[in-house]
Amino acid sequence: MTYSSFFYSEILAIFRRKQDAVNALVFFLLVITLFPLGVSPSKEFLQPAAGGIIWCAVALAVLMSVEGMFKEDYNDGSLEQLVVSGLYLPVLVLLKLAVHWFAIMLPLLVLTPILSQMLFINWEILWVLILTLILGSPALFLIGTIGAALTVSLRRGAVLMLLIILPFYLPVIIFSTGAIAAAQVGQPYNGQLAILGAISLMTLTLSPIMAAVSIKASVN
Amino acid sequence: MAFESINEFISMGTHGPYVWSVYGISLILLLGSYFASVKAKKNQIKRLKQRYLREQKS
Amino acid sequence: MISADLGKPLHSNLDLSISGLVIERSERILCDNFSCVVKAGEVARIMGENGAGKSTLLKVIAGILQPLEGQIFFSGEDISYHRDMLHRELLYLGHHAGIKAVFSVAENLNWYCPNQTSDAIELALDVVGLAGYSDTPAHQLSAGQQRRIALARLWLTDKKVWLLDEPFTALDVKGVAVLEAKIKQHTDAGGLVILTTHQALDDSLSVKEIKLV
Amino acid sequence: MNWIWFHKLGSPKWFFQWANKWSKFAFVIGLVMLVVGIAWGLGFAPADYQQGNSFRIIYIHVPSAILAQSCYLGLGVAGLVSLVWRMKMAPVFIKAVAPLGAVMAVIALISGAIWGKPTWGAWWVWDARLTSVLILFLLYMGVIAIQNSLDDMQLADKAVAVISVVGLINLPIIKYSVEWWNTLHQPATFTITAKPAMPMEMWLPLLLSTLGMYGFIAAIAMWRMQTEVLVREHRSNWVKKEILDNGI
Repeated sequence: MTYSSFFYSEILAIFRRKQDAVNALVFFLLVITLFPLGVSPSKEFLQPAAGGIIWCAVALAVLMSVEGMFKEDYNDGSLEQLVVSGLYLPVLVLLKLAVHWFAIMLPLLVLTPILSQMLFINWEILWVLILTLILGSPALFLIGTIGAALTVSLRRGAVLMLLIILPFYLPVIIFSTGAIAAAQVGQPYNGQLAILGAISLMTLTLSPIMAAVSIKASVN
Repeated sequence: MAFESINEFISMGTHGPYVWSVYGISLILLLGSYFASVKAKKNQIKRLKQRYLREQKS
Repeated sequence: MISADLGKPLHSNLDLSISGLVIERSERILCDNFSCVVKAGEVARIMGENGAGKSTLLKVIAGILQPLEGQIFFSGEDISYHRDMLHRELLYLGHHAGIKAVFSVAENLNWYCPNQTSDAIELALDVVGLAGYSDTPAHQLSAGQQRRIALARLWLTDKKVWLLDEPFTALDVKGVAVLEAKIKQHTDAGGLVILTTHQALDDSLSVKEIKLV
Repeated sequence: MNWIWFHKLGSPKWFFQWANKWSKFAFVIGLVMLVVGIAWGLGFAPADYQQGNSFRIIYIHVPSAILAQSCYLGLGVAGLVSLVWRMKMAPVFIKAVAPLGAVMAVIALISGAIWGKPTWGAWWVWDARLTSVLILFLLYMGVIAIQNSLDDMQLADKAVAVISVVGLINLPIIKYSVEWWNTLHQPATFTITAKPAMPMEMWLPLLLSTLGMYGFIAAIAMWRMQTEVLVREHRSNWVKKEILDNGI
């Protein structure tokens, strides 16, 4: 096994399991639909709330899709094979995450312009929304991986994973929606974007290692 | 003493119910933690003692 | 990689020694103060009752499980905490052999052995009795056939240390003979094999029995 | 610097005997300070000129809030020690302290909410301090949940260590983000505890009750850790000897 053969096989696996990515997207759409139906379809509610609605939906959709990231590998024994492969496990985790990020986030980013019209987001604000998604979503994936790796040996780990990981998503959600809210009232939002980038970078250094520790503890 | 009388101390101006309910709930929670922890330790010691004595006999 | 220039296999000095290993699994001591040495050219067979911890011992050697106490040395180096050195030379096949259901047979082998040509892969599949299956998705195969995909890796690898958990279960009489021949070839070339099996092994192999009680 | 104490702390036997000696001491001192501090605060400290007597809730609210944070800090450090040095006592510490931290967070939340009623006129206000204690409580529940869900002890120990370390690094970010969020949504709110220059008669009992709470929780934590040591080391000879000979 080499890094490139692993990377290629991950792309292939994602491609073969397209339905998983589609499920995440549909889930994302469903969560967003809940708000106009559950609270109010009026522009007065949706326009200021749009950033928060989209970000909550993204956080949940990412959690749902990351949760199953190691499940199949765990069940068929390939996770063990990764541990004994002699390759550096954090790098493998990172490669896997990169593939997942592209598979989930690219379609989601394509979808946002359409959604932003449904939630009455102006075109100028849309740009900020997309920037927060690009800068903040890596942190969601990276933190989520730790939870996925910890709960992979559990038959019903999804709720547990939600419980332990969601609190760590709060800063990302706060600063993303903060940037969007600031843009909506015409204030500068560079600071929030910078913090989002910083959080993503910080988790980039920490969480592959933590996920690797968790994977090693989980395979037995 | 910041209060003139016992009644005043208990009523705390108009804030008595708030103050005393906070301290009451806290007392229950703290005592609960204390007794639960002490009892858990006692039970574990008892369990181990029985087990060791049983092992010694056999 | 066998170096022809030197006239002898590389790593012929390689050995794996275990000293004072204590393994605990769910509140039960499986291995108490267990020691053994396996040298290059040897086949070590771990013996023991069902549930004695044969697979667990293999996993501990592979570094998948942590022992409670004890050291493992690989060619003299202490690898108790960091198995990287061993992993570079290790091929481990466990109960679940890491075959991905969504991949075809050839894709599964390509992933593990990326440097092999498709001819080599076809040949290996032929040996384990999966000729003509290379494009079949693995989930369409039986559990036994899936195990044989994993076994095909033995013909495609240059790793020196093999840890095999029940490698013979999915094979028929002919397959067993072929695999035994492969193991012999591997040990003759200076390789090292540790395996668990219920089956009696062929006499031509120099088998060292390791008893777990 | 002498590191022997550090290595000794890693030994369950040494810890058990050390805790036998010191836990009662910590408990008595802590309890006395806690009772004196709270009695002083309730009966003798002056009432707040703005909030009146509801201010006296501070003598339980602040100690428990501080303890909730300190326990989480301890969890994070223990998680780090557990991952890096594989010290046996670190997971024991996490397992024993996490529920105590959760109780402290609950006390801080309840007292904050009840204090909020006379101060803000509402049981709950999304104030930065209350919100971050709420999140802290959720973090504790996460640690406890994963501890209880994983049957394999080695995995559970690793898992709580990982989550504690991640939490330790994230806690400042969470706190900062919540404060920033709070100023964004509620400019210049009247926060209940952030007061400029508290007079000595108010501050001293607060210090006493906080220190007392530390002692009280430390003693309970030691007992819980001892229990956990007994569970984990029940096969070792020293536990057997300790229990049969000393009849502890």
